[in-house]
Amino acid sequence: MWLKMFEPSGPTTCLVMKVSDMEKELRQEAGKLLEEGTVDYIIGFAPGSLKFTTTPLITEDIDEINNLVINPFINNNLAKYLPEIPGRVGIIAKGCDSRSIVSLIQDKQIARQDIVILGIPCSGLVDLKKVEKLAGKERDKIDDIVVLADKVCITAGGEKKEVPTTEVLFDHCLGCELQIPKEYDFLIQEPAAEIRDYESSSKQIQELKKMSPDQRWAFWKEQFGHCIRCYACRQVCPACFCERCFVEESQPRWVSPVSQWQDNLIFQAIRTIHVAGRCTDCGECERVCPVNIPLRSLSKEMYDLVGEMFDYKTGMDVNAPALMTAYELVEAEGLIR
Amino acid sequence: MTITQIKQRKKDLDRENNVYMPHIVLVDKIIEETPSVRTIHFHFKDAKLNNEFTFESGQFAELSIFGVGEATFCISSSPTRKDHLECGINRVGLVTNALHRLGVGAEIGFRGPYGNHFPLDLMCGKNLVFIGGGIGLAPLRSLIWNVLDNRDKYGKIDIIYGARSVSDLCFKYDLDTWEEDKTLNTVITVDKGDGKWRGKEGFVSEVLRDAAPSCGNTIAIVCGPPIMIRSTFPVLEQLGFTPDQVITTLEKRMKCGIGKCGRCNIGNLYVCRDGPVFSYSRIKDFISDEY
Amino acid sequence: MKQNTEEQPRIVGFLCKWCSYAGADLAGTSRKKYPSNLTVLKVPCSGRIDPLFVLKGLRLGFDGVLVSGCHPGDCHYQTGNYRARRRIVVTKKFLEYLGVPEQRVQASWVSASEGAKFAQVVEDVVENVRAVGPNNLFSDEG
Amino acid sequence: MITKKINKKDIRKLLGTWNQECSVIVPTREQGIVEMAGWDNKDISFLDWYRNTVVPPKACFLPQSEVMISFQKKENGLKIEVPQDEHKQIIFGIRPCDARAVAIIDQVFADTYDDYYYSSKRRNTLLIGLSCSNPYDSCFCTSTDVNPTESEDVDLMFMDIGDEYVIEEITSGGKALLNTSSMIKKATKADINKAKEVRAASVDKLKKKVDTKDVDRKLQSCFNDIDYWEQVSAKCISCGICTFLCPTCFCFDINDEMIKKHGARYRGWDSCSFRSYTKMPMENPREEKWRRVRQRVCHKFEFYPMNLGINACTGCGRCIRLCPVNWDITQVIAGLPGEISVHSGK
Repeated sequence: MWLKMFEPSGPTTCLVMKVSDMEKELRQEAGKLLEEGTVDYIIGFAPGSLKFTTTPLITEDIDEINNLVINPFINNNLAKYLPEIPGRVGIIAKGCDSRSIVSLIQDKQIARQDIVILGIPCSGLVDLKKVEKLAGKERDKIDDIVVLADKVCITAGGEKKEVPTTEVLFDHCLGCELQIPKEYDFLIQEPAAEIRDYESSSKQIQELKKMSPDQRWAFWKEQFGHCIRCYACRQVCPACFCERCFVEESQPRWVSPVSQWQDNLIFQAIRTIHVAGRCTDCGECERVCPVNIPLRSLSKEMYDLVGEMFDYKTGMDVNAPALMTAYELVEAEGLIR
Repeated sequence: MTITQIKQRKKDLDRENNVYMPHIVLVDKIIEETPSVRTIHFHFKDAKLNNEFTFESGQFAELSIFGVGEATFCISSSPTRKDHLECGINRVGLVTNALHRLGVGAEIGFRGPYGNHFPLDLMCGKNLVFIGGGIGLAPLRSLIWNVLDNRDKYGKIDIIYGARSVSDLCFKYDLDTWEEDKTLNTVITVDKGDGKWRGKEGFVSEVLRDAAPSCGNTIAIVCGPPIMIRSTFPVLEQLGFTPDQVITTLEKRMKCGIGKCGRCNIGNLYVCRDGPVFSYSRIKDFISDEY
Repeated sequence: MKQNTEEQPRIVGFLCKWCSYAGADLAGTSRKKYPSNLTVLKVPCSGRIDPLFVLKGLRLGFDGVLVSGCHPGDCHYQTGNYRARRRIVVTKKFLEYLGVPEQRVQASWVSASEGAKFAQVVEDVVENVRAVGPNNLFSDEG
Repeated sequence: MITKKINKKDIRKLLGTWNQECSVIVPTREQGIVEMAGWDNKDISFLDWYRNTVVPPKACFLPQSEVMISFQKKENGLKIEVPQDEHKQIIFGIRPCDARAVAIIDQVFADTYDDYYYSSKRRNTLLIGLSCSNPYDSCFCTSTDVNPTESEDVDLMFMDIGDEYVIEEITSGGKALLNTSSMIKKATKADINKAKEVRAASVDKLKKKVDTKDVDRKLQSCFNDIDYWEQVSAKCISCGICTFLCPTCFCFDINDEMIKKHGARYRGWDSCSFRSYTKMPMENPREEKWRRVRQRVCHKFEFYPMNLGINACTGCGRCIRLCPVNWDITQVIAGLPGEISVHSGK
């Protein structure tokens, strides 16, 4: 009930996903699960308290099911919550979320039979930072964002602007590899629009690779000077499920808890390596960073690295072993003498 | 809640003194109490400070090893015995492990004393029951010696002390002295004795119930691990003690020791600034929940 | 283990106790000469080597890091080094991407009988690391 | 009381004069992050784009990390030094919500023991407020007793009335800053009337409201309502954004570090959202997430007012705007069960 206090004005139309029909179907299915007692909780998205935002909805209350929404702002990777919620859980999953869920199952953090996956097709999510830049106005000063398959109309301060959809979607969405969940118990049957731009999806990585090692190091040094060590990147990441993170260890103290660029960089570098093979390139770490560190340029590189070296795609197959628990007799030749 | 109120409360910001700067103390002596607890005796490097330094039973200090860190310890020696200071150190973390590696003569940092102290004026003329568990004897010991050094000011004294096992009993030399002292009633218990143990067995709360000290004109002082504190309060209540008659000293994670860094609160009370000594009546509402 | 604080460049080596460490021993007992720049840390298995060790070594000012274990197939614990291999190559590649010169982090398989190989590996590592100069990665200047 | 005014065109010159005597700190944008940083002596474009900083101005007094004591291993023992920082600074452009927050933290650091590191910076700083007429949709300062165009917590208060700023002189230190300058004119009656209009309009722009009356009492009565706290904390991910970027959160951690022969004792921000915050070797009094969420809300609206007489929230809205999961403190406050519904302790 307390979600309804603020009525944010969401996007008026959205043709990329036939939203209202999908929402109806989803609510029906989720409601049934709760009602029949198949699950104890439903995890999904509800309208946020601010314009163009959504918020995770974790509920056992059937009355709240009508708050479930689907729109191009359902950013969070809800798989994050699965290990901490007891009982059987019904979870609304976009393609990338479903990969994280599968990865958690592969890592034995959750059991497949405890999870009911309600898959939804996803054509990509809107990156508000990009919209703000295009509109020249901050989020709360934008009146409307209408997302169509080929173009997006942004209305702000009486001005209307039309741009190709590729210009407002998150970078990681432009490189999406799974729009419709492969692993699901219920799927909303609706095709997703293929909106891709692989080149801009990893543009910064390509630029970094053109630099010399010294220049790259200087780049990251500068970036991690901004880091405030709020650990939002770690906390929001479904792959970071350790009970106790190495940064909290004091004996030995691997990384200083003091925020200085050296230790900030080590923290993030190790975090990225530790989630190798678990990272699904959902882009949450970069989205939540309050100081805009391009974290995806680290995680995506790692994602590509394990993809190339071990021909491994995270979260595509529940029965496959997790990357770091498996091996081939001959692989990665030439790197170790 | 207006801004004028803020200004009234705002104190002079111009004092020069840096409370975070530790004094240097030298380790005189190390006593291994149990496999994981040692007591260190120390004095200030600065002779002047040695004379001027005063504290009260129940107060604590921040000991530090430069380059390793700071940790909080209560002062376990009595203010009535001035030749040196003592702290009991349980080896559990980064700093305490480093303190366990020190030898005699080492220089460490000391800042304090901080916090409030046991209300000696309130205890004066009353019967006292000391209830301690494990390393929780350290703050009590400061008070017990303080009281024993002024024995005639107090009535009947009971000491009930327990530890997990015989080898976990701290300050055995003191326990022996107290057991021999005919003006005290000392009961020592262990959760589970070894073959040679001839004292009591069982939890402190159970032994307390059996000993059943009278609540008339009596104050009970409790210190030990949270689980012991939690189980002792109901027994004291059964024995007729009112919450005002029960005093405890609490331990929480602390960093600054002076009410600023934020983490040691129980409700609106900061253990470092408003405590560590509390009457049970003051913390009753929070204690079951967050301690 | 005597820690070497004098020779430049300084290298820290994480050696698996069953193979590489024994290999280092053999190099010693058979009087093979190799540079004394190496500070050796013994680990139970190359599978124990966390990427943290590598970065911590660099953070503490070592100019290079060597990790070494049994040859694939020879692991005392059957599969430890296979798993280590994935982790090590990922770490190596990723640090390169961050801007750590590849010479600073090196890996090798050395068995207990390869004293000569061990000496050669150390010699090569020292030479490679010397070529990229002292480790200023974590200094505030520059 | 508004007494003076200055033409907008003269602001650069005014800041320039000040910058000769002490460092002038202004809102600065780097990589899309706005924070208070040293002024480059030229650029005053922030007057056009600046709404509020991401990193609150508390960072000027309680930096994200600072050296408390530095040590150096020498042959004859340890050399210990305390960094001295007595440089004078002016923070230009602080918003009334953040200025109130500074006044709130001032109390903590002056309480009982004076905090050397905080107060040595604080006492050498003058705050110059800038009225706010473009609030975010997450701002709710009018609900926490802050007026977006007025402040008593600064030394000078500037208010935008179009081509000019009218100025309130709050402290003698602030007054002295204006004495030396010929650009400062006397405010006319018309200016003051204009200011009144702007004030009313600015207050009107704050649409987000929450009733903070009786919150402390409500919190007291639902302290043990575990269902409520579990429900509202469910989506929290326990990161440190809301606390680190809160202008009134002051919790810190102290840590030592030693690499080779050099080391230091650092102090840095800490957050009650972190599980490690209260962790002790044997147990953790706030292990569960709902306890940590409860601590944050209760500290702001119950414990702080109990101890120091004022709510420790100024409605700046940062924690709402920046939260990765849109955890909205106003909803939690508004949703508090009205009357006592106490559950048994554990």
